[in-house]
Amino acid sequence: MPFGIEFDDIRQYIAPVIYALVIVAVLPLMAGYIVLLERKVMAHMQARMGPMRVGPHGLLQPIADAVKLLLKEDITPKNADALMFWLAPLLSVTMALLAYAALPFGPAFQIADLDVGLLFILAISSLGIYGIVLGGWASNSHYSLLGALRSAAQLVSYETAAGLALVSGLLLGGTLSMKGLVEAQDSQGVWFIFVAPFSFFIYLIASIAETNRAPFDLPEAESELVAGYMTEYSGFRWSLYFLAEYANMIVVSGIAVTLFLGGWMRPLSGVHAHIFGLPYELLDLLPALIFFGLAAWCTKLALRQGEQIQKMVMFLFVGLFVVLGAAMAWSLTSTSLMPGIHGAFWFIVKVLVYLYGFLWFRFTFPRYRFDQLMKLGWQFLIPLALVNLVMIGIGIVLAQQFLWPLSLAMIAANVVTLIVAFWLVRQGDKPSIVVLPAEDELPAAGPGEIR
Amino acid sequence: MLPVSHYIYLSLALFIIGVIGVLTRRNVIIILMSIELILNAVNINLMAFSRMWGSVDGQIFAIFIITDAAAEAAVGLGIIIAFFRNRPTVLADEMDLLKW
Amino acid sequence: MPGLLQLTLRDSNLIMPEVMLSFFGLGILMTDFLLGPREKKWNALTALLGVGFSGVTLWELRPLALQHDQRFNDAIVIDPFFIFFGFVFLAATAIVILISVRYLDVEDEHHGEYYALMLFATVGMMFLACGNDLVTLFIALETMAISFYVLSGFLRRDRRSNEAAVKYVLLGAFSSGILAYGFSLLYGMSGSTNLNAIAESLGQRPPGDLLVVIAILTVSVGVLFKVAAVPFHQWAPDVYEGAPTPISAYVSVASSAASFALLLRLFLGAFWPVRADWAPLITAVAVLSLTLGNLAALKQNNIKRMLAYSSIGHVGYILLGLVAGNKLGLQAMAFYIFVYAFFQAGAFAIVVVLRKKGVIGDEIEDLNGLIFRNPGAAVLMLIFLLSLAGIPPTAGFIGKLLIFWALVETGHYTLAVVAVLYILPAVYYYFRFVAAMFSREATDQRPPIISFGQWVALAAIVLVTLVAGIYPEPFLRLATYSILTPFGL
Amino acid sequence: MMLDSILFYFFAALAVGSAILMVTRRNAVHSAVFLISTLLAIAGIFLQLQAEFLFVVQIILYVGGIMVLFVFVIMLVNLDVAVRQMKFNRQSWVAGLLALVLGGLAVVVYRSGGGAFNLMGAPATTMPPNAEQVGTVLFQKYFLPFEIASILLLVAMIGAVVMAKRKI
Repeated sequence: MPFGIEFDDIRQYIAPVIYALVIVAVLPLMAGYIVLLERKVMAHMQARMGPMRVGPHGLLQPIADAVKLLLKEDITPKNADALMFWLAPLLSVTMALLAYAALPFGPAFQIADLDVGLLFILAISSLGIYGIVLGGWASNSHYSLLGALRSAAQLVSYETAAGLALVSGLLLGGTLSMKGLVEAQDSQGVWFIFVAPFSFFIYLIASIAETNRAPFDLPEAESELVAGYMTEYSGFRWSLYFLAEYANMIVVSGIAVTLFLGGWMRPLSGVHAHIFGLPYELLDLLPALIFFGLAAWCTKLALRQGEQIQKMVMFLFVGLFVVLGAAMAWSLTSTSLMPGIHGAFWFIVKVLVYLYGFLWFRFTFPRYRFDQLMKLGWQFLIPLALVNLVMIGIGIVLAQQFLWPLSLAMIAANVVTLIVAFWLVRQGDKPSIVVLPAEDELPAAGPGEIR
Repeated sequence: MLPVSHYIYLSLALFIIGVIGVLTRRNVIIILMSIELILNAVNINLMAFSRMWGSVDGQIFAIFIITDAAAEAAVGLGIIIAFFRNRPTVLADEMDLLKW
Repeated sequence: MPGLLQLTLRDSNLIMPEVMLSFFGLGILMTDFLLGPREKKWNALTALLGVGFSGVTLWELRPLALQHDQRFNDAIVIDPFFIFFGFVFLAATAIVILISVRYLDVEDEHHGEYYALMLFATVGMMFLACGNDLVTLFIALETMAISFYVLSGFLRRDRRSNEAAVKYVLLGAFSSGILAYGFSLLYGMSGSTNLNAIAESLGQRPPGDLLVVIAILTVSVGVLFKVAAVPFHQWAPDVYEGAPTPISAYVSVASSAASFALLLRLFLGAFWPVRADWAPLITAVAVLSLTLGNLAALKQNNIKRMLAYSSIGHVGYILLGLVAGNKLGLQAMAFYIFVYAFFQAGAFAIVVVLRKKGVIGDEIEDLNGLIFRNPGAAVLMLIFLLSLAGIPPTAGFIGKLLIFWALVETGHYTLAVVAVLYILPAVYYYFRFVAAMFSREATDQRPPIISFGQWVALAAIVLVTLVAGIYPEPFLRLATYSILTPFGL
Repeated sequence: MMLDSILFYFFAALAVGSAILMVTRRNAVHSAVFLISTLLAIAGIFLQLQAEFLFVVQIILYVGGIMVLFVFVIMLVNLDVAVRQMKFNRQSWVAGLLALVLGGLAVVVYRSGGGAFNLMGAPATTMPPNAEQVGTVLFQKYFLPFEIASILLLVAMIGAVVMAKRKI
């Protein structure tokens, strides 16, 4: 039957399409609000207020920014390679979005549960580099190209460390499917961060580097390279890069959450507390309470707004939170819907926590120098990841073949890794020598003069 | 599944394009890329045969070929960089210190 | 299927020679940075030790070899063929290590990586000789080839070396690609990567099956590229000339011996049932190699380049043994490959000796008056050139003689006559160099110095060259044992 | 079934088209981009052949690894000069013609096969999910080549460092 459609097909084909549409629709909004969050966090860390004008506490700032970006003039430099200049941001954002295909937001909310899900995400996100490299090259500018080369080197280096860290998670889970990994953590009753803390740690650092975030934002270091590979971009294409960057942040957070932080599982999922004779677990009430609390807060803010339109928008938010809270509360009564909706909630909360870590790092650490970055990657993270991987392998063999308790085996394994980590840090303490590239090693600028 | 012959023709086409690339281009980096194309043609063959025989042997052979391609690319590009340092050209027929 | 651990423990002694080489290779890499710039020659000692241990473990494998032991799921086969070629590779490696030490000192490029890469290349060659599986063969071939790409470009500041490496890597990778294409077709026809299974399924195909022809054609192109047979020889002269001289020796001796091991494994093992399909191809290639190699060598003034072209001619002779295809022919092939490894290395060793500060030592003028400057070197060079030209009482003569006999025995009279005739140009171009050594005034009075290591290597080489030339009997028996028994011919 | 062939023809056309463009582009970066497109199309073919693991390996290793290296080196190596020069060498048409003739010959051979080829035979209908199977076979049957490959990669690593580093 070539084109005959049956009910199962609808579940099979239509649901993923709807998920995909939802993701594509929501993602820019989410990116915008993460930016707002970033600015707010930065402001508060620096003891100032951040965006306050557009909407209460700047809540509508992202929308204003988006409008501004879309209305900006889109400039293509004269000597740029037109095709690549056009293709690069597109590539970036496409690859960032593609990776969502295998990300499990909840037990039921996943576009495709691929057999090789994790590898697929890794593969797709490794393609994102072309957006940066080609964009930097096509701009035909020294700053852009330097940013692109840095980025290529950085991404390739840190991909290795990240991959090695993820492999230890795979060893523990015994599957490549993203869904299977969460289920493995469910059945083993422990998040893998507690079993393999070093893997999580390594992945955390490597994922920051892979998304070109501070303190590893050398490809776009504004004080050195203007804006790196994005120097020549403006308007809509620039916003595509921007979107890709934030989409990628969410992807790496999603991977980390799935692999190390129990995915969609509720924290303390082993604790079953029922008080007041309620048929629901106490901790499952939490999401609904959070949303109702947010709604109350927004109401308070809304009443204080002077402008009529701002008031309306704030009430919109109140309505949104009430609806979400009601959904959370209502889903408690349905055993079939509860895991899905609550799973998605917890997943997103965990992603936000991870992202908060990103923001925190950005405003806490100074930017690395390029050779320091490479040294950290090659001489600290990769050796540590290798040792960690071997130790976790040994731990698993001890647990499975020699029937040690898993906790004991893993503690032993991690202690060894810790010792190695200290040793590596001591090795790295020696002063480093900066070798500047010789004159003739500086790369040529982009596609050249002639077109 | 489609007949294996489809895949063999596809692979042959890529193989021939790769060979033409190796034989006609002057830029050594593009020659190396054409060689990658040849290896990919081989991989398509292996994958189709693997499917045909219902065993994964061919896929494993393909993994080894990809490994080899990686090694060759790394060494080949390293050698090209070493060459480029001493003499800034990447054109095959300007490498004339030794007669071809 | 047994578990991984049991598999490894049970079979690991079979790959001991290779394990030893890898182990010492890694050891060199790890100890290299402890050594100061003046102490780098100790790396050579480590490498020699590795070769020695590998040789001992290889010798230990003899009892297993008679049982045709196939392990690692038939990925390798331990047979006399492997033992024979293993020793050829080890001998070549040892000789090249011995002649390299002083050369690298002169070039000021003494690094541990050089020796480590040589050992890893030898690992590749060893697996090439014992591989019984397309995957093993391919990956082993590439291990060897990639080591050679790097080694031939090892003098990074020398533009000729750079150029040689670029050409080698491009053509080598190209040929590997073609070879892999052939391998994929073989897999497609038999559904297995094992050579025995391939031989079986090739035998079941109708004679003259075009698919078999294509597979064999592509595989042959790949392999003939590696042995530098015409018309796939273009890389050889350039690489031989540009590479560091010890590496030229290594490529021309060990790499071509290993490629011949691969060729024999494939043609005597997998392709033997469809002999009729490839015999004309090999004949044509052999005759072309003889012709082009010997004629192009006539006007070369560079010794390394001359040796490259003449080695193409020698490849032609060796292939003629396969053309004859009878017992004597194969025996002659094995004998030729064995002794050729020695005297070809010897000729290169003398070129290495001529290298000193400011003189590469590979032009014909550099040989001028060698007899007055260093009589020992001159006499040794004379012996090697005689052997290369095929003049008694040297090993080269016996090798050529056996080939002619085999051709006559199988009724290839024309080929035999052609092969004999090509000795004439060979004698001419080799004697141009002999004449330079013995009858010309020395242009450069400084006598070349032969280091102790080089003396050891030269002594071993000249011993084999002369003994095999005067009393070839044991070598012939070795050849029978190693080539004929494994393939049941 | 129909979807299957649509996918195949789409990817095949993409692969061949990009391959041709790759060989004919003057600019090496463009060539690289078209090669990447070919590689992705080939990955698609792998997926269509139900070799999920190889699909992912192809993307991670080839596109995400090897080609990044190529692009990196192309950018490092000054190509301004090359862009202005002839892109094909002088005897190119001879070589190209030769290759085409050989290719045509091969097509004829493949076509004329008929009974002689059992390659046209009906293939297995489905492959089992294959990441685990590939792993098992790789570490059992092809354990030795796997080990040799580690030496190969070590050699490549040493080689790349020796060649590309200014001072060792």
